[in-house]
Amino acid sequence: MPEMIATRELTLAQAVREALAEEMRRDSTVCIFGEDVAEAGTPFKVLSGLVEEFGTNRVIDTPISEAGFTGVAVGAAMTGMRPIADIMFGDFLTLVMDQMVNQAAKVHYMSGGKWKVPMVMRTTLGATRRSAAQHSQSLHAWFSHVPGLKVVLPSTPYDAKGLLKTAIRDDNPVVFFEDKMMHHKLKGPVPVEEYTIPFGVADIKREGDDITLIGTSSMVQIALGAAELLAEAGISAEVVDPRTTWPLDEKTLIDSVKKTSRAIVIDEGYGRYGVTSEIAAVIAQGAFYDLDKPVMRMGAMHVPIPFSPPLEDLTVPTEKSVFEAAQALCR
Amino acid sequence: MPEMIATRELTLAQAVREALAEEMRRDSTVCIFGEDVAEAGTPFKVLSGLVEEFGTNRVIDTPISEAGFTGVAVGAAMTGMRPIADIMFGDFLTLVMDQMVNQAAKVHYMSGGKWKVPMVMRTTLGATRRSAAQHSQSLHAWFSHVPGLKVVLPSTPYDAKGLLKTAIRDDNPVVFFEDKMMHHKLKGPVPVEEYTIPFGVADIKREGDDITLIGTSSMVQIALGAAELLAEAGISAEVVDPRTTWPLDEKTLIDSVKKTSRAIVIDEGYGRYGVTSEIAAVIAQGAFYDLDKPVMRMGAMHVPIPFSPPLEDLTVPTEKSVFEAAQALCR
Amino acid sequence: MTTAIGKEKLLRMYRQMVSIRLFEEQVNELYTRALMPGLAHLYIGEEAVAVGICEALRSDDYITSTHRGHGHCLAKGAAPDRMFAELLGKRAGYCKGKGGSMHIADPDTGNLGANAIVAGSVGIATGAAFSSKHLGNGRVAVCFFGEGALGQGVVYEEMNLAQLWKLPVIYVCENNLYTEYTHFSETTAGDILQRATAFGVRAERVDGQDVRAVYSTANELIERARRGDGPAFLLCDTYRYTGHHVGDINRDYYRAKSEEQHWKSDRDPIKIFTEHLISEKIAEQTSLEKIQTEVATQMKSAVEFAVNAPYPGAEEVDQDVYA
Amino acid sequence: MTTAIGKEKLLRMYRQMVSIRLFEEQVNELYTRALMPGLAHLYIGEEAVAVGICEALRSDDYITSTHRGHGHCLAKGAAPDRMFAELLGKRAGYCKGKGGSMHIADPDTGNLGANAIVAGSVGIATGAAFSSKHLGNGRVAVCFFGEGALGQGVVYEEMNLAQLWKLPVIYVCENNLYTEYTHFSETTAGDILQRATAFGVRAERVDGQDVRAVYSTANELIERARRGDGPAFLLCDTYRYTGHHVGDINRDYYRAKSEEQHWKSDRDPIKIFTEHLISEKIAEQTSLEKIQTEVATQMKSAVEFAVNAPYPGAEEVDQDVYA
Ligand SMILES: Cc1ncc(C[n+]2csc(CCOP(=O)(O)OP(=O)(O)O)c2C)c(N)n1
Ligand SMILES: Cc1ncc(C[n+]2csc(CCOP(=O)(O)OP(=O)(O)O)c2C)c(N)n1
Ligand SMILES: [Mg+2]
Ligand SMILES: [Mg+2]
Repeated sequence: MPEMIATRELTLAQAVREALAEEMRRDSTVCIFGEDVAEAGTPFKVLSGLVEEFGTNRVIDTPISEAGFTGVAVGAAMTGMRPIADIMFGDFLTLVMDQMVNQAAKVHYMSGGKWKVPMVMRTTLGATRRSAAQHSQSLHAWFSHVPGLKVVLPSTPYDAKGLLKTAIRDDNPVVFFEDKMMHHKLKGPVPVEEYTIPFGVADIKREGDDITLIGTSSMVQIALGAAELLAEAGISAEVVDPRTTWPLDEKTLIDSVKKTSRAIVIDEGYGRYGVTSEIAAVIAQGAFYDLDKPVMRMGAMHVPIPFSPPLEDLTVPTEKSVFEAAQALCR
Repeated sequence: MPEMIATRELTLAQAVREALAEEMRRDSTVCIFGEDVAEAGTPFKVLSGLVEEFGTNRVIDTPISEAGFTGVAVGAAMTGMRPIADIMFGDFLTLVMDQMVNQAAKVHYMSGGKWKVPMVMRTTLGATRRSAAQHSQSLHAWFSHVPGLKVVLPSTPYDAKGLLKTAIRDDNPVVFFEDKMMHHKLKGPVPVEEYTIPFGVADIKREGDDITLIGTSSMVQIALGAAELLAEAGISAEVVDPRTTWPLDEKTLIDSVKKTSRAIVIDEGYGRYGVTSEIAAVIAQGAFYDLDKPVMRMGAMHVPIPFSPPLEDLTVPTEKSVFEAAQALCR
Repeated sequence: MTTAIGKEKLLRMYRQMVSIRLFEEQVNELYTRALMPGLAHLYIGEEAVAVGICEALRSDDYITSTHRGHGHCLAKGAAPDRMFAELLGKRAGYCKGKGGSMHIADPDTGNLGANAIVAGSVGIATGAAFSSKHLGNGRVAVCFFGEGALGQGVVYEEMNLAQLWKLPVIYVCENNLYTEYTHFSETTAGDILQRATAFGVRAERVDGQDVRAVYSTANELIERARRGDGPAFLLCDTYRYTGHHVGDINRDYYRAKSEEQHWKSDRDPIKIFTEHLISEKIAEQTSLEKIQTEVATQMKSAVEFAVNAPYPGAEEVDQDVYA
Repeated sequence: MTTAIGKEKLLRMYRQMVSIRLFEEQVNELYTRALMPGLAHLYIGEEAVAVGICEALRSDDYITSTHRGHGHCLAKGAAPDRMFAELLGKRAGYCKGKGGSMHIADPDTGNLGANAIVAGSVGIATGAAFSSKHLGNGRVAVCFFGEGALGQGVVYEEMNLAQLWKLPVIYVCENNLYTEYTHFSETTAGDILQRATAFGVRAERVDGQDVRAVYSTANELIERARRGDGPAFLLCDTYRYTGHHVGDINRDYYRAKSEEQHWKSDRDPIKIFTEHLISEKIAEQTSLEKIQTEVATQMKSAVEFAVNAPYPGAEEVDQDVYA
């Protein structure tokens, strides 16, 4: 974030809401579809207040029809609107894959560039909420795999606001994942002035020399925590946040690892065939001659997320587990 | 394949049909749900003849309701049947993600191991059929990402038969991908005697010393073709086929690369955040100290599959492109 | 129309309804005392639906349930102690603590599982009915869901399949007027019963606060299905007294206190049933109170069992992923 | 009920129906001569549906189409030469060759795109109607689909939304009796019209072989939607004369030759319309023949154009992925 700018501390939820409100004021074609998005402001209370300002014609409560209202969003996007489809829990993305992957992602290409689909899908990821296997998944890898979509994973209130505004203005379908545990727990400075953040530009959240910790979404916070612990242990960790998995800023990731020669990729999706795989493969190739140790990957354990708290806590990377892994790698 | 056994040449489709027929004879709880699976024997004519032997109570034409009949398969599997759900084009998997991922994959774990879901989803992958963007995708990476599922990618008639029989007998949900271009074009020896092939055991399809070509599904055939060309150019390529992406036989893959010190991973799914990412990451880690060159990945180009033949042909790896990549890597 | 129900059965129904009510009150208590991880969706006010229907089922018949599933599971025969243990994530729970409130499952009572995906179990129930028909074991599958599930297209896919194949499945729609925080009239166009009859599925509507009415209608539809005459849809008018989940305390913005009060005073299923039992001289007030006391004691010790039960061990986290 | 239609309009309808017929015959020819990559699904026999409906639309109204989409696209105003070019994967095609037969799309004629996913465009059409209402531009969206699409749950989700929000969208169900190789009675329980009325959606059924009847009913429903009175469902009884796709030659196992013959001889939409035009003295045989000849010439040169047109260049393969 640039220095010398007036800022306030906002939660992630407040930053998201502010981005939405600003864009809705700026552009009357922006509207929101979702379950309990209006008076309830979503179960996560992220949208509270929007319906009061913009009315029920633009903040639109839907039936429990994820495929249905996503389809409407796709069609509306093609015909002059900039809709935002709100998928409460990322786990329900299973219901919109056809609309997003066979339709939204392909319309522009299949039509030879004639139709565009400027829509945003806002949804959540992340475990440790004691919500069990069907309300805890982080399925962003699926979308990152699909050409035609862009995928955004903000890790701070600042990034969330700037990236969401970019997403709304983008002429392509964008899937925007918010960690539901960060909504109200994570606070950070957000400028008073308007700003946007371009896609495909990784952000170095902390500089360091000995090891690169690449994190996404809430795992950036985990990485930053681990970096603190590492600093105490005399290890200087660089924390890099790609911010968008597609487009992916390979260069910044590779350059960091070229400098540090060690890397851990941390993402809350499943490790297997997921985001850590891609980023690890990109680095292993791009920094091949500079790596001192194999790139390490830390994702969710390859199990459905258990309900029982002591079990659930074992399934996701923690500051401690990242710290220990990094320490071992730097030995 | 073991030597000294009586074999015949079968197409992939015939091998699949034989596996189904044998298992349906053996076990009366095996049944098939799908669109036009009965009298039509599917549009790919893979199931021709089965309804005549097993009747319409076991080879069951459904409405065009992929989510609906997959849901039925999940419930039937929990309660005493061993259903096979037939999803005509792999692209329609977008419609069954909830049934497969939120239900089938998680039932066993969520119930503390009490309910089981012994079902198979048979579907297709692969491009170059001039079927355009919504009928050409290879979406197996999505399923490989999800704990609770197993994912099978046969590359020969022999493997298809043995792996499908294993899939049907497995007590877990298994997703079985057949390359639709191999159904009738690919022939190979299949033993007369019954056999099964265990999951998680990679097969070395051709031995070699200079480079490892890891292929899946039809890309194994591409790799074998490339290996021929390489042999002519004096390069000895080993071709390894993991056969199942989950469970994944990491050891065989890594051991091969440790021997050859170079590797290309070839898969017809999108390269990004897909199967090539995972396998490349596994090898880059497991054979870190033995690799002479970065692991190379070749997947479908990151574009929706175009209809126009000259464009479509550019999007998938070919014998020639693999040959050239391998040659460059061995330079 | 109400068929005659024997006294023992009636008292059993009463006990079951009281069990569900008191179970849920304990759940709320556990939440309030911060002893329960996560959230839970209480079934208070809707007891007559689960009990009326499950009492019409055989023990080997199947049910599938929802996020608001405690009532269904108990009505189908689940034991409160193992239920509470599951809600607390303990090893002794029905799912070894891995499922939690929204995933109680139990082969012994034919419970195919509660489901946290709205309409997520409609396919499973239909599939169980398919097995039943194919294997000829005469079982019926009941699929419980809220009226919110009518927004999910898969419901219609399954009704079409069930009717085409004449499967013994009963789709029970509990219309408690709200999804999470939205009245059903804002999300439901047309007529609910017609959404079933359009697929040729036999559809009935019943007062979900009258356990005898629910039982009679369910009985008829279940026996019809068992005979091979195909699926049915049963719409039950009911109401949840409390929030969408235990944390949903301030509900003024989506429904009036007076509406809640009306249902509690005038439409309470336990009150209505109690009045019937007494006025028809099937039971006396004291014997009903005795049942209440017994159930209360049972619930207390069940909670105690669960609170004191151990968590699963760390080594269990990656067990049960594959069979 | 049929409203009076002017002569010019009637002749235009005739020309459009003939255009579709001859277009499709050329497609079959291209396939047979191995000049067309992949397959195509012919609309022959169903011409009256697309023409009757699209003639009732404004040029800025929207349509979405299906795998069997050539007829819809032509009826909405697409030019045959660029259609053929698309079918052959040529640069001059509507989608630069990237879409092919199943993905013709064209903003200039309000064509939001054909779709190779059964029911894949139901959401898109509903969304276009949403825009229309929100932006107040008075456009109506027509969503074409086959009766097979009734198997997809999303159709019901969209009808519910459209009715709740009173969107100007018309769902046109072309019941040509078969999905791929299965008769609709084996896949469709209950009553088709009721599947719409259950959601409060106004539903009508019309003889899909009678272009005037289709036009009149469509006109009424479209104007109703434009007025803001909400969505409608129009069931058109029709028949595809040829195979599911051009390669589906031997059809005996799923339908009788006599059935095909019946439709071709007694129910052909062009014949029926021709008889009307002549008997009502709107046109003479010769003037209709002249139209046929003109169209035939047009189609020939359109094919020629397409056959001779260049393929896209290799550098185009990764263009148009992102806007
Ligand atoms: C597919 C899906 N979408 C959304 C949700 C979030 N959600 C949980 S319960 C609920 C409301 C359900 O309403 P209803 O079906 O009427 O059941 P009730 O809670 O009233 O018993 C919603 C929207 C979900 N669990 N699954
Ligand atoms: C979701 C989906 N499932 C299956 C298919 C394969 N498929 C293509 S056309 C077709 C039959 C469609 O029948 P109908 O909707 O009646 O249209 P018609 O071909 O008769 O015009 C099927 C099953 C598909 N394209 N999409
Ligand atoms: Mg409800
Ligand atoms: Mg049809």
